[in-house]
Amino acid sequence: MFFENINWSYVLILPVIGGTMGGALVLVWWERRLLGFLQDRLGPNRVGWFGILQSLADAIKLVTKDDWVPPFGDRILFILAPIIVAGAMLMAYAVLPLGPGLIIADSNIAILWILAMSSLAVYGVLLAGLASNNKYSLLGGLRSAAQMVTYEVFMGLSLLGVVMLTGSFSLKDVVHAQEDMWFCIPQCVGLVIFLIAGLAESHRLPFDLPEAEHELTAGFHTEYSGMKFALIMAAEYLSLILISALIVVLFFGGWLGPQFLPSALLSGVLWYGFKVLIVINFFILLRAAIPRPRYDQLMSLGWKILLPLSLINVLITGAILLGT
Amino acid sequence: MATIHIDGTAYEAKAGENLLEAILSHHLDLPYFCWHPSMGSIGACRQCAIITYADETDTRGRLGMACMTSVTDGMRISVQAPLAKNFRSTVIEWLMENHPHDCPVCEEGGECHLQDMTVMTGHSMRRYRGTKRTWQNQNLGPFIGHEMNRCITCYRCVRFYDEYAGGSDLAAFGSRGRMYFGRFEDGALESEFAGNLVEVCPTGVFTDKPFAQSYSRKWDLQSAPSVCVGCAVGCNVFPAERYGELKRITNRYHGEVNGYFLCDRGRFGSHFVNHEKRIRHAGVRTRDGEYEFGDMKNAIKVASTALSKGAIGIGSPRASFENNFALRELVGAENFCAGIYDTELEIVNTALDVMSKKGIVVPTLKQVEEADAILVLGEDIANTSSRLALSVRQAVRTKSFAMATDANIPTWQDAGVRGHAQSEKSALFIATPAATRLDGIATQTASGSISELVSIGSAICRRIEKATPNSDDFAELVADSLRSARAPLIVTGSSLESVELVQAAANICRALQDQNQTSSFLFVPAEVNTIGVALLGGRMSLSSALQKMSEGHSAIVLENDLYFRAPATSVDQALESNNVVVLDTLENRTVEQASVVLPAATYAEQTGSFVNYESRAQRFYQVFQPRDEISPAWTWLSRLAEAFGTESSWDSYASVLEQCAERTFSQLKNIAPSSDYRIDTTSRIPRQTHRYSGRTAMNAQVNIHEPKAKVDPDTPFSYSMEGQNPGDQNGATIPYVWSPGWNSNQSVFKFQQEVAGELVGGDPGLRLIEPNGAPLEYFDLGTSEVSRKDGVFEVIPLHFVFGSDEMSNKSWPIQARAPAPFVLLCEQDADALEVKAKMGVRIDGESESVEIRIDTRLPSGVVGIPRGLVEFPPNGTGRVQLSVDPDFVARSSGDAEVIAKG
Amino acid sequence: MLSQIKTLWTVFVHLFKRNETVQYPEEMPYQAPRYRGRIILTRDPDGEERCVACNLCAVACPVDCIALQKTEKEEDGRWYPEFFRINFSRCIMCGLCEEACPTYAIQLTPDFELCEFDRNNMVYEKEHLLIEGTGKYPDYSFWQVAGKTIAGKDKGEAQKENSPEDVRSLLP
Amino acid sequence: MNAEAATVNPPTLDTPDIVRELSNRFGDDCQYQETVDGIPNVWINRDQVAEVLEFLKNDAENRYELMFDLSAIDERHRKFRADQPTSDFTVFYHLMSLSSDQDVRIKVPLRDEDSTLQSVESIYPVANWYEREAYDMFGIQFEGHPNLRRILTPPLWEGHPLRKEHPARATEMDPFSLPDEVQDAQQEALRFIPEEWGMSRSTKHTDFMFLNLGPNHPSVHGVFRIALQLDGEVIVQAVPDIGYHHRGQEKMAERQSWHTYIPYTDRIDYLGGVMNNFPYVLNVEQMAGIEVPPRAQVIRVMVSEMFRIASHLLFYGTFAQDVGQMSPVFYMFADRERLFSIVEAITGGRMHPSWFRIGGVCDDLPDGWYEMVTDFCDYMPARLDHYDTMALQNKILKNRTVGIGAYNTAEGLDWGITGPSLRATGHQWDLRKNRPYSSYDQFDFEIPTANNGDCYDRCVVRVEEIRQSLRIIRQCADNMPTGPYKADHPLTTPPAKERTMQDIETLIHHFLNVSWGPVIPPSESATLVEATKGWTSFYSISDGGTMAYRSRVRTPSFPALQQIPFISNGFMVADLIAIIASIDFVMADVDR
Repeated sequence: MFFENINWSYVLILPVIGGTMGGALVLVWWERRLLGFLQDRLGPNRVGWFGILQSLADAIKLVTKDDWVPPFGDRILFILAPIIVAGAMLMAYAVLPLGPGLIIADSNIAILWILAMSSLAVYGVLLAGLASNNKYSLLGGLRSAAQMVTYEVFMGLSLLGVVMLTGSFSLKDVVHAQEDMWFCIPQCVGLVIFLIAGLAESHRLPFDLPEAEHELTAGFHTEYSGMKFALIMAAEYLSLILISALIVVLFFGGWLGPQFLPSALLSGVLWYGFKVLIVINFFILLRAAIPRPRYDQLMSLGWKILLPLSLINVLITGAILLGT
Repeated sequence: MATIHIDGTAYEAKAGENLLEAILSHHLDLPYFCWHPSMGSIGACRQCAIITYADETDTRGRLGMACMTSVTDGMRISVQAPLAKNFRSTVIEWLMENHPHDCPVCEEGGECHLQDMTVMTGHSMRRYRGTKRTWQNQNLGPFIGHEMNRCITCYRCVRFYDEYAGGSDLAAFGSRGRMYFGRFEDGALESEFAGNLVEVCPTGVFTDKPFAQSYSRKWDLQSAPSVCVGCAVGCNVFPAERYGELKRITNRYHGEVNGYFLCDRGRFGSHFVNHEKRIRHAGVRTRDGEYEFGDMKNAIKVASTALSKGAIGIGSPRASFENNFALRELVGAENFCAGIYDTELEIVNTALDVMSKKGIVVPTLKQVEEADAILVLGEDIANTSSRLALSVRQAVRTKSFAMATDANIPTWQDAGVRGHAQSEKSALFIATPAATRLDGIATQTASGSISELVSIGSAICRRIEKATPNSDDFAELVADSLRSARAPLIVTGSSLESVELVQAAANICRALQDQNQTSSFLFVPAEVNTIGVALLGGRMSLSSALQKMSEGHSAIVLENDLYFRAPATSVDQALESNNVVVLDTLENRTVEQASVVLPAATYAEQTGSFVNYESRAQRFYQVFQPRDEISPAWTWLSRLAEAFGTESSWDSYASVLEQCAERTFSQLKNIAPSSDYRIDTTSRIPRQTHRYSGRTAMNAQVNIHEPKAKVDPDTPFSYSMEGQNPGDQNGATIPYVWSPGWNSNQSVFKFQQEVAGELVGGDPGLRLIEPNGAPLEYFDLGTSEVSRKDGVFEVIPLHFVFGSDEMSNKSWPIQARAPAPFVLLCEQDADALEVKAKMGVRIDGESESVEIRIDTRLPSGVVGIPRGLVEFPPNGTGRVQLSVDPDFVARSSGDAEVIAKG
Repeated sequence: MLSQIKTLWTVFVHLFKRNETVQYPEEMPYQAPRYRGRIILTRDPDGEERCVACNLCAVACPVDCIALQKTEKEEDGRWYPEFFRINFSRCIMCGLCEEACPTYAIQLTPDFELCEFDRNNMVYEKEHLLIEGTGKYPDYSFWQVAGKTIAGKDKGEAQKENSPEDVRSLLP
Repeated sequence: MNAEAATVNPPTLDTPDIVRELSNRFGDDCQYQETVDGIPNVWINRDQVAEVLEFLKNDAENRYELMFDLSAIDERHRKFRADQPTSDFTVFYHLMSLSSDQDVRIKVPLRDEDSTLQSVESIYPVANWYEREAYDMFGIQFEGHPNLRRILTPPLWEGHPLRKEHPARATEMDPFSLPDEVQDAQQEALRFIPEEWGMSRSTKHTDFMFLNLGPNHPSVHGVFRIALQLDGEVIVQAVPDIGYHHRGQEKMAERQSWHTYIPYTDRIDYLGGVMNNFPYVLNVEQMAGIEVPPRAQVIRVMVSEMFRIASHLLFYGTFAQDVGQMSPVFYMFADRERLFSIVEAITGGRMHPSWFRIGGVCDDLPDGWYEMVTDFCDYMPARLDHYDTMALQNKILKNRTVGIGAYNTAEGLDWGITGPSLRATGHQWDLRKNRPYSSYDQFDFEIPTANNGDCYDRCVVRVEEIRQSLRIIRQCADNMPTGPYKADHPLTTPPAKERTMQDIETLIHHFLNVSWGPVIPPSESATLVEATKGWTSFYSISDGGTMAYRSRVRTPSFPALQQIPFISNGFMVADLIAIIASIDFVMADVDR
């Protein structure tokens, strides 16, 4: 009885958690190495083969560090915040397809779920900023909230085109809908907007205003250290993977190979992974190259350009859909 | 007064004064070599070239030597004119032709007048590419190193050594480009002023040999103003330290006392500070006679029990005034003994009495040099206070200066003055038992046993009162000279241990007073603080103190080897009791028998005052902080007082001084500025030069962290490079002489008001007694008949500059120059004993035989026995028997000939 | 937008450039001969110590990190440092000591590996400083230029010296 | 000294115009003193300070727009000053008229017991901090100063460091320790109390936030603190706080010989390397009267320009980094490393070469220098173009920096801004052109300027300077004169080594100059150079000794930081970061 009711997809929970966390670790290393190569240096290359264990070593260090909570902060929220951040990010993975059929919960509102979860993560960030009771953290938290409000809006809007083309919020459907043509072509505007919004959402360098090292030292996580800091870091990289995966799924045909190649050439999972990796690398390149706009510039970019653009995109997509 | 214009600026100067001196007196820079403030000008080195202009319109001028020019009113000269500068630079270029490439391995480097002058003239490019003339060096004995190649032929060495100090074994040989300054053959320089060659030589030909052994550059030395402990003259010195070791002594200029020169006992006699036999820890003698070191508290406790038994305090003429005072306070004046033997104390007290009488002039050394008739009665000053003898040597030139002035020769014109005077000298009469090294310049000498000398004194006294016409008797000649002199001077001392001698000298002064003549009285005490300790007034004599000790009284002995003072037998008895606390610096026979030994600081390691022969109290300052448990005697006495529970304890030198000045002589507080004295109200005075090196490495092997420099609460000095030594501060607080561009001791002129004059901040020291008491009365001197017996000799105590002083005897360079033990006999007595010089003789009661030396002037029936070399007094009776030792083998000695050399 | 793409491209091309990293310590960076690192004491061409304990390095040292004491060995006439101590924890590698040295004894070498966990180990004594060779100046020998007599070189035997004058030929 | 003739010079016909102008207007109280640097020194009464400076700035025939320097001298131990009025302390004002290329040094004598004079902060805004510094270092009171408090030393410091009685060495004091109560007291003293700075905590509608930026913050380039009064992220008021990097460079100059101070100068602007040696050795050479041989001059120019490039590259990289662009700084460090390998080959040092000497440079150029230098000159321009595309032309970077932190020439001069930061306002004045030293007049190069004086322009000017420096370096390499690298002058320290090792005369000069130190004749001199960040000057006073009696180090970064509130109020925190990045300062250069 019981077994029949089990959705076997739940078996994936542990591998997904493990895999994404592990992936985040490897990604930390890879980002540092790639940044190194881009900057005419080597990056971490001492621990393990090509330095691959560097992140592990860092993780061990962070985990074994003194668990310090600022005496002037809100203790409970301070501890809760990173858990929320990381938890929300992990939850988002529940609906993310990792390959054909490889999905924990093939929800028909997957896109909404992901948007919701990433908003929740921002809530965690906000809490972290507040709980630290540090002015830099506070500013970081505030920026984060404002940034979320701004970018969440057209992040959703930018996806509407895809949703309209697919006719479903299910990511599996989105992928299947791209068998003829990847959405990156019809939805190129949506792609760019989503890319920017995704960057802002995962606060990576050009849009890392909530932490903006040069302005707010480390923004919302200034006071964090040890394991809690590790959780925040992990969440950042989870979010990077998530956004990259979403971009692949939404705009680059997920696990689908290019139409002109025999689909047997590479398994879907590998195609998927390959494409995600390219997007991740692009993000890393962005981080290496692009300066950080000012907070209000980012806001006006969002409200004054991206929001109208995404609305226009939705309108045009809608118009075309209606027209056909 | 005259006005001279130097490079367009007007300055005041004295008409007729030497122009070079006038320029330097204004602290302007002008290079020179051969000129020396004490020796005048000879115009040999051509270094002090200047341009003199005829009048305001003269723009070319005439090149001349400043040192050979007299100041005239309104004269115009230029020091900076290119012609003069070029000339000076060219002179240096010539001098440098043969100068070796030695600075890094030369002891003079960094304080070399030649270096300074080379830089001052700006000659930095060598054009001469030929070869250098070289010389072989000589071994000049343990004091002086010789490196002849460095010579620049300024002649200062021979002018000082031969002409100024009366030496005979250093000469200039050769002519023109081939000049050699040295002895006829290798051997120690005989003069006891040879050490001054180190400072007189403008380059590194003559160097301080003991210093070279453990050499440090001048900029690395820590020093403070101090006073020589070699004798009672109280010469001002700079002891210098590095790495906790006393490295050397140099002269500290004092216009009235030592001027520019020291004797070799002073210069080389301080290495006892580094002696391996220094007492470094407090020790308590256990029952088995061994000492237990390391438990300072116990030592204090044991020592303080001596106080509970009403201890006697035995002071010391070689301890500072303050240390003696501290002891006196601790034991009470009635239990305090000055630490000098009864006879000597009586002599000193007599002399002090005379010095305080109305009309008596006690001359400074500078005043001695101005005397034109001198009688030395009974004291071999060349050996007991050599620096005084050097001044007496200058005094006999007084006449030549008078003659020169009459002949319109400037007194600074050295060759002219000497040439004009030929062998004319002022009157100097010496009446001593044996020959002295001043005999050569004496007008006449007289010999005799002690009582005979007293008689001579009485005779002179009578002749002054009533002249005997046309007699060429010694006494008559002396009386005549003294009576007619402008500034007569009577010198006597305590070394013959005869109070009558001092009284006889005083009588002569008295007689001169009757003739309305100045009566200058110079009494030579034995040790550095003899006058001080006598002024402190111990009520107990040393003999009664020893007597009481042998009866079981406890005692505290302050820096005093009693065996040096009193007959060994009585000291032995006194020390037998087991409660004698000894504070001293070096192990000696007294220390060996003490129940508690406490390590006292030497003069270089503490601050205090000494009182010299003229009763001038002078402050000496701690040069460096001693290591281990060594600390100034007053600190030990203070701890004893504290342990015993008396009220007199002191927490700083300033507090000792405060009390001392209050209870003894208030001038003591004024002889040097107090500890809050600051330069320009802000800065301390540094003991280290501003370029002191190695601060962060000197002690790094022990502690990598540099410690805080100790703050000195007792003095205005700092133990670091921090502070200012500008040269115009109080004269007692000059820790070293240096001025930009003048790295050698020649920089001293920047510290003087005028060349060879008073220090800018005043010559330091104040007299504790001023002659303003009752009129001097005649002493009544009975005549005593001398009975003579064959084989029994009257003992005459002799003194020798190297060997008769307790402390300098422990200094290794002095030991190297000290002669082997000997006795002095006249030829007649030697013949009677059938002995000759260098043969051996045994003094009865002594185990070792000693060498015989023959003296030309010694009267028959007396034997001269040198203190310090032979245990003295041999038996305390004043008479000894001598027996010939046929098996005697002469021992090698530092220098044999000096003592008897006339 | 275009400027951003240009920027991305200019950074991207660096992926294909040789990296600048030197894999120290496996790979040693090139050090110029003049590089001012660890201080050594060198020897004369004849193998004897060059340092004559003249103290010029110590006094030229702005941070006063050099201390030494002069001594002499037996009767060879040379000056030596009895001890020679450099407190490297204070040294700023300014090179003034090398420049001040009149014998080329003290030299700075291109060895920069001077790290210790304990500051006390940064104190180098003569035995740590003295090397066997002549360092950067293979030919110079101070004692052949200086006029002082040393074992094996009497007066008049240094460079540009005449043989000593005969004192006995002089007039008194 | 009783030199009667050496009295104060009354103004005569051949005295400079400004002296006559001042004495005509302010009467005979103005006394004239000559110094070897040719700058007229005018002594005035302390009551006249404001009046005289007001006149000089606004009404004099030549307007003295720039207060270049203000500090004091503790005269109490000084011996050679017969040509000056007596004083315990002297406050001096170094004013410059760039329009007429004239300098004047106004001096005010003060007595120890009453060392008070008027503040001129309202006339020259830049005087504000300089007066605080003079108060901090000497205890001189400036009446009317709005905020006369310590600036370089901690608030609870005892004594005034540059007074002669204050010890120079730490070993004169107790070993450092920080018991809790002392730490608490020190921290309490550092507390930012807005009211003390004339600020309010809130208005009717807003509560302000006070944010402490620094002293440890990634973008303040060292240890620098700005207390910010924020309305949201908008800066209402900024209060810079300096002194965390203060090492007492000027005090050290008074305890090192003229020669052994050189390594310390390296550490003033630690990015400038030999550029710091430059004004110092020029200073000493001017006092000593040393003529530096042409080869040494050109070597000095070449190595200095290398350091200008190195410093500008670091500025450029961190500028981009501070606005969030991560990579350029790495490429520029790599370029800088190439430069350093040349510097290493030539000088043996890297950031602290201590390579200039009194009278020349330490050593001749090494074998192969020409190839190294020209290779670099060939390599670098393409890289600069590359960076132009990567950074300077980037729209985001432009958005972040154009129009931010702008000031015009007059404002710049008011605040004592010099060098590239002033040229970014369109003011074409470069010491290398306008007052050429060390043969700069022999070189063909341009003075880049920009117009807006904002963050972006400050960067553009510096980038262009790199190109000009490359031009100069190539000219140096191609036209390197032959001849000695050190002067023959006896005060050259140390003299040429080859001669030292063979010739006794030279050895003697070597011996004394490296040990006791060269004796520099009594004199005063200020020398200015166009350093990497603006004008650096040393104003040294020799009292005829082997050490400086006083050595005033005037650096460009110090006034630049003072200007921060003026140019950043109303901007956002992120703009402040861009402004700080564009100022191009190092804290060592500020605090000294």
